[in-house]
Amino acid sequence: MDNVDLKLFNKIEALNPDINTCMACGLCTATCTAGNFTDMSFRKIILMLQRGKDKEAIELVKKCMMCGKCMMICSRGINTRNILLSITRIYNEEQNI
Amino acid sequence: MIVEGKQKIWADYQKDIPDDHYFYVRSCIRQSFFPGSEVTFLDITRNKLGKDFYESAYHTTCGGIAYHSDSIPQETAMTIIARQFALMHESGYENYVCSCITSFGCYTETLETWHEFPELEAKIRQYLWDSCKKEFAKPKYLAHASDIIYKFRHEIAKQAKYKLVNAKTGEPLKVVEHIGCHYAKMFPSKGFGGAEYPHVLVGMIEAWGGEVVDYPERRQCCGFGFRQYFVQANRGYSLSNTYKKFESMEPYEPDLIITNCPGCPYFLDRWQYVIAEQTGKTYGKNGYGIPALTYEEVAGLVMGYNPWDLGLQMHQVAIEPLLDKMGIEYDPKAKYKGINGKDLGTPINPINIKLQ
Amino acid sequence: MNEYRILIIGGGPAGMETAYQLKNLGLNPVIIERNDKLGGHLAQWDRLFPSSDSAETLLEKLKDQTKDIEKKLNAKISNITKEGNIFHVTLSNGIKYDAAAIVICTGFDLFKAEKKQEYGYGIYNNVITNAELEDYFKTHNDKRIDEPKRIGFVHCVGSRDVKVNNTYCSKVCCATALKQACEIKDEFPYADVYCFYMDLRMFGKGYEDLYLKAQKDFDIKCVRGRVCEVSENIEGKLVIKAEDTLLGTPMKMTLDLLVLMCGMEKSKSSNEIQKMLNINNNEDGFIETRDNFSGLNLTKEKGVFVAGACTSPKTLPDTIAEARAAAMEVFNYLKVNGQPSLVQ
Amino acid sequence: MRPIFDPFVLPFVISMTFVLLYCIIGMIRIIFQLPKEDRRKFLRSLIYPKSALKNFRDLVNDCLFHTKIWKRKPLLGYMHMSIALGWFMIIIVGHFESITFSPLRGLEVPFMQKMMSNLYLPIFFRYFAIEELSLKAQIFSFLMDFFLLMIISGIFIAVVKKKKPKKVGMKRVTKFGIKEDMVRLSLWTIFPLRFLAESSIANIAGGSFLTKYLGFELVFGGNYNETLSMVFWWLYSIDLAIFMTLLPFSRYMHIPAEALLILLRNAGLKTTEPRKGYAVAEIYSCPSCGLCIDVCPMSEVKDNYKNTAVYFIRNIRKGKRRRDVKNMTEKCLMCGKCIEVCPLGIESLNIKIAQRKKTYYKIKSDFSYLERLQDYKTTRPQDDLSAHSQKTLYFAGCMSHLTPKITRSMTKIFKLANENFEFLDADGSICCGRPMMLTGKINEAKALIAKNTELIKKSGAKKLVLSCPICYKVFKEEYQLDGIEILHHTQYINELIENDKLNIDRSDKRYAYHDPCELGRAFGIYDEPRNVIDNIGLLTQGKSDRDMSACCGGSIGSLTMSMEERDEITKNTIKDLTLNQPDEIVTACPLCLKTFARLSPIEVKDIAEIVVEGLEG
Repeated sequence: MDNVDLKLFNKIEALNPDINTCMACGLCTATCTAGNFTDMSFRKIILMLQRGKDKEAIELVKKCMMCGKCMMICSRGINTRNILLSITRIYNEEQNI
Repeated sequence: MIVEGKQKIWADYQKDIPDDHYFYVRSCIRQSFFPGSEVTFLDITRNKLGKDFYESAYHTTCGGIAYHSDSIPQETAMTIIARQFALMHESGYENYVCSCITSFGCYTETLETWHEFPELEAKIRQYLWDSCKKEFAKPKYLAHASDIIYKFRHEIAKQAKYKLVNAKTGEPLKVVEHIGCHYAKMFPSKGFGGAEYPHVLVGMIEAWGGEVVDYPERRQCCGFGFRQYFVQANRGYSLSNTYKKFESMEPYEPDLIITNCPGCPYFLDRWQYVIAEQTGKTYGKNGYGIPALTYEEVAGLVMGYNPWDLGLQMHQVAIEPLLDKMGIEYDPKAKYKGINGKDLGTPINPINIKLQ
Repeated sequence: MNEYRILIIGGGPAGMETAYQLKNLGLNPVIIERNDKLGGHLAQWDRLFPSSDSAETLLEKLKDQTKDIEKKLNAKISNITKEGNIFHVTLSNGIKYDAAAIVICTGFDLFKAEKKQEYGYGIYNNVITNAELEDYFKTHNDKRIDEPKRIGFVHCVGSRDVKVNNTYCSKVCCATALKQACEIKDEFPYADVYCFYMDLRMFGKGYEDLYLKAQKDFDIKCVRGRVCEVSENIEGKLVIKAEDTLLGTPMKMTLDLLVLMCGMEKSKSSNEIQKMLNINNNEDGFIETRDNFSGLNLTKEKGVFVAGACTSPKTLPDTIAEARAAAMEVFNYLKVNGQPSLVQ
Repeated sequence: MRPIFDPFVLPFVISMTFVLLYCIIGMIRIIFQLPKEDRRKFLRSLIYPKSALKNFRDLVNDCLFHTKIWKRKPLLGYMHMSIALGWFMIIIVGHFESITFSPLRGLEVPFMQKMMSNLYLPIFFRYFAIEELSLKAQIFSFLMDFFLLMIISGIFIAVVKKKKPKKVGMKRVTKFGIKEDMVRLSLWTIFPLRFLAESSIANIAGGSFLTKYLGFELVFGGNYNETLSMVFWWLYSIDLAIFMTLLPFSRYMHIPAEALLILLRNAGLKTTEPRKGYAVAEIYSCPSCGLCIDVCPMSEVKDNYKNTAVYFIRNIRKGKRRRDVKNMTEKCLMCGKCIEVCPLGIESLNIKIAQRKKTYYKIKSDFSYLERLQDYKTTRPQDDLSAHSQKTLYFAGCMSHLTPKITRSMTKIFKLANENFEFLDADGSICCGRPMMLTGKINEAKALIAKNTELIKKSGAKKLVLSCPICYKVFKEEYQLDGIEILHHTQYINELIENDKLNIDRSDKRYAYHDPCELGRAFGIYDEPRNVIDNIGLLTQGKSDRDMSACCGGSIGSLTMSMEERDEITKNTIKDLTLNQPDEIVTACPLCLKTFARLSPIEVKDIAEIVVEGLEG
């Protein structure tokens, strides 16, 4: 974890401070529409970004259909959809090797 | 680092072992890895310390490698071990010492299992009788060869010609100690100093003037885990283990690595060559590696044995920088001479790591 | 006239509260405390979870409730013999009591962190325990804590761990950890604070809000994974290893300060007393109660009662509630088969 | 003989030419910014008689009589009509008057002079004209005075509105800068000055009841003072000049802009670019009247005023503060109430969607995993396609899976009405694409829509029932499902009741119905749900419903709204709905259901549920 660069994650955190209140209960992943067809998991995306595994997280983010079910069900009231949107805006596919 | 904290732990894990009359059992691969070690051990204990270390020609090894690689069931290994005990019993000894760490692990495990399940011991007793008509008796004391050297480290220090000290600057050498996992990790109470900070090699280093290096990956495996190395697919895993250790000890710039197990010195030594070839990186100064020796070789060096008799030329990593540091005279040309002086041919230097 | 008394062994919150309630019930308890002052562990704490109220005020409240109750400080029990319903007790300073009932409130000891060798308590400089951190909050002089940039809290040290023979959960360390995490983040706002947990057991009133507040306002990062070992790198910083089990990947991290949340063990001080009264421990090593539901304050031995953390790990509210229950049990016991004269 | 030119007209003439040029260039620029086929459509709409007639009717209705404002706030309606219509008539009548009694009659006048006079003569006619006693002249001056009076009365109400908006029925009014105040002041003073100017010369130029008798006799005490009159004429011209020059940069730009907007809208154009073409016309037509502030559900939270539509359009128009525009675009709930209430019908939502489309998303979605999906695992065994065709398809959509009460009630309704139906996405579906469109990722949404269309077409059904208005909107607008009738489940149940396939026994339960934004405002489906509820129990009236129904607060339209703000909106909407003590709140959208259920003191049910309760008794 020492040489993990969280610069981009801190930007996401600034835009949506409630990302920190995620307690990884997995409701969002369970109800995910895309999760029905793929291994999409929003819970994992947050964790991967916190641990610097941006590439794998982006792979998952690309599968999201933005349907908002995760936001409807999140037990901590996190604005999941806007976090996903911010990720697609702030993170970059090629840039991080 | 609070040293008193460690001493308190070491105090909890002292074991008393007798100081004489041992039945010595060799390792199955140590002669081929570093032939000088076991010979030096017997020479030191018998001639230098005048102890009675009997070695029976009929003894085999513990079968641990096969047991740990799942090629033989535990009962077979136990029967082999029972036969060893029978040989000890027949030659009239009660104290049993083995030279290999894994064997020490197997013997301890067998004795502990028998202790918990006496009916298993009776079964093995039956197996032994059926197979080779021998009766065995459990050893009164079980020790590892490094325990012996540890116990007599001060006598060795007294007879020592050299110290683990840099002859020119007088500073103690920075020595990394690596304990074989089967020594105390399985049965902490069976090793000097417990599992976390075993004292058996630390004791030697401090007795002979060196300074112990305590790096983060101190307890990481050396890479010779049976399932890592013997299974072809996992070999890369074995190399990455060793690499992780060296990366972690690098900032401390150690001069020497002392080990007490057959596999550890071999892998810490050989893999340095592979790491140098793959990454072009050596951990010693100007192209040399960090010599990885067994405790018997270090004891021999300290007591003034000729390095080539100790078989130090068998090591991948050149020993010359260490010898110069300790101020030991040696004849560089005699490095690759046979006993009768015949030239065995000098191997060429690998690209990234020097042999001489 | 040798008036029969009720002996309260242990002057911590449990002992004080039981004595106070017995006093209210018109009985005449006496508190035996082996240290030189009352309060037990509570005296060491600075603030209490979940809302960081000051421990001092609670301690003072409990203390001054017992101001006119007979107390014997620096006193240990040297001998107890039972004769019919009466216990003849002699203290280490020679004083003798005839007690109609004994209430054991010996409380708990914190798990000795050095027993968990792999965490390197007592071996590495910057590894401290929750008690030491609490003491730091009180006194602010602990040279090991100076401007740490990265702080780690290890939960369940000495609890839920068969390798140290404590398989039970100590109940209070999760809430304490988050409380202390918020307090230390308050102290060093630029530090990153990590909590390494298995399950965050925030079960009590206001605990979940503490958890949410810790995440939201104090940016405490909770990692689900138990720290397996700690070592020291060349600069003296701590390198910890753990697996982020939610992600299934191992992780290594350098910390400036590591706080071990030590769990509770039954206080050793009650062992000889238990021998004298032949009361044994349950498999968790705490004093065995008559049953797990209604007999939590009773033991097998008639006339011997228990209260507080000596029977199982307890939070302060539990302890106080149980102390009151114990007082009631003693009162009923004395009314039924104790000395009627004792009870007005 | 009265002079035919006087320098005081110059300020007016210059500013008038400037304004006319500005507007014409602006119009041309907008038309050129339109995409090609839109432009052709627009030009054609001007020539076609039917659309030309509609244009004329709308122009008169909206620009002059302001019928839309009358509908909402009558007093405000009169104010606008009086000023707009009055001013328009004054110009028209003024022109006729100046043509019939033109002082230039019979004079040789250079062409330039003639042209310029056409500009200033009708405005300053009284200065150049001599009183004519013929009946025609009298009628003209009477009309001029009458319209002048009408405008002044409108201005009077405008002043009252400014001081005490409550009286005029406006809770909150937009805040303005000094520039706007200056322009407003100049507008207010134009016609009083004209009155003074015309009255001061009434004895020579004549006038009617207002200027001649009231103005000249009373105000000027019957004596004519040359210099004083000149002063007023100068003031009148300068004031007009100020107003005209500042007009394009003030909110009064909406006067000319609205006309263009109506023409564009009648040609059926829509916003495609946030800052070009149709959107520019809309932006300039916004009079910043502030009607949209009151209705916007966001303004439940005090500091959200600044995010309402009027400020959004003002920020775009100013071109500065891109960051604020972006934040506003993302915060808006997309409920459409501001469009409903806007007297000019400015569709700020489309501008916001166009703005969202502009956001640069570095990571593109990849739905390649959808290729593998051949069909939805329908509940019924796969029978041949022909039997399929009579089937009614029920597509629940993502969110309905979180409200199983709806899907279960719907299946019961289908069964009880023994319809030949199929629950298409019983086992999870692809998202309908609407939420994706709301984020501005149009192509990704198209990918989802394409796949869904393929799957639905494959089932060969004739009728598709949706239980979620969000899906309904995208199915209706974006999907090409020709031959398949798309119905929201409220419409479908209503149909079933009408051809009495469901016999529900009424109870005396009181229900409050909440119109989902995307169902009511978007498609005008107000009556079917109410008709269904009438068959089940008593329908109580909410504080604001039908096209003014408040958003439930849970809308996925808003990207960045926080939980707390949404709660405020939800609580307020619940308060509105439970005005007349209903027993239960009825919704027709899974998202509204879940949002209300969290905070509502009384039961919240979907319309399908109460139908089932009615059926099973």
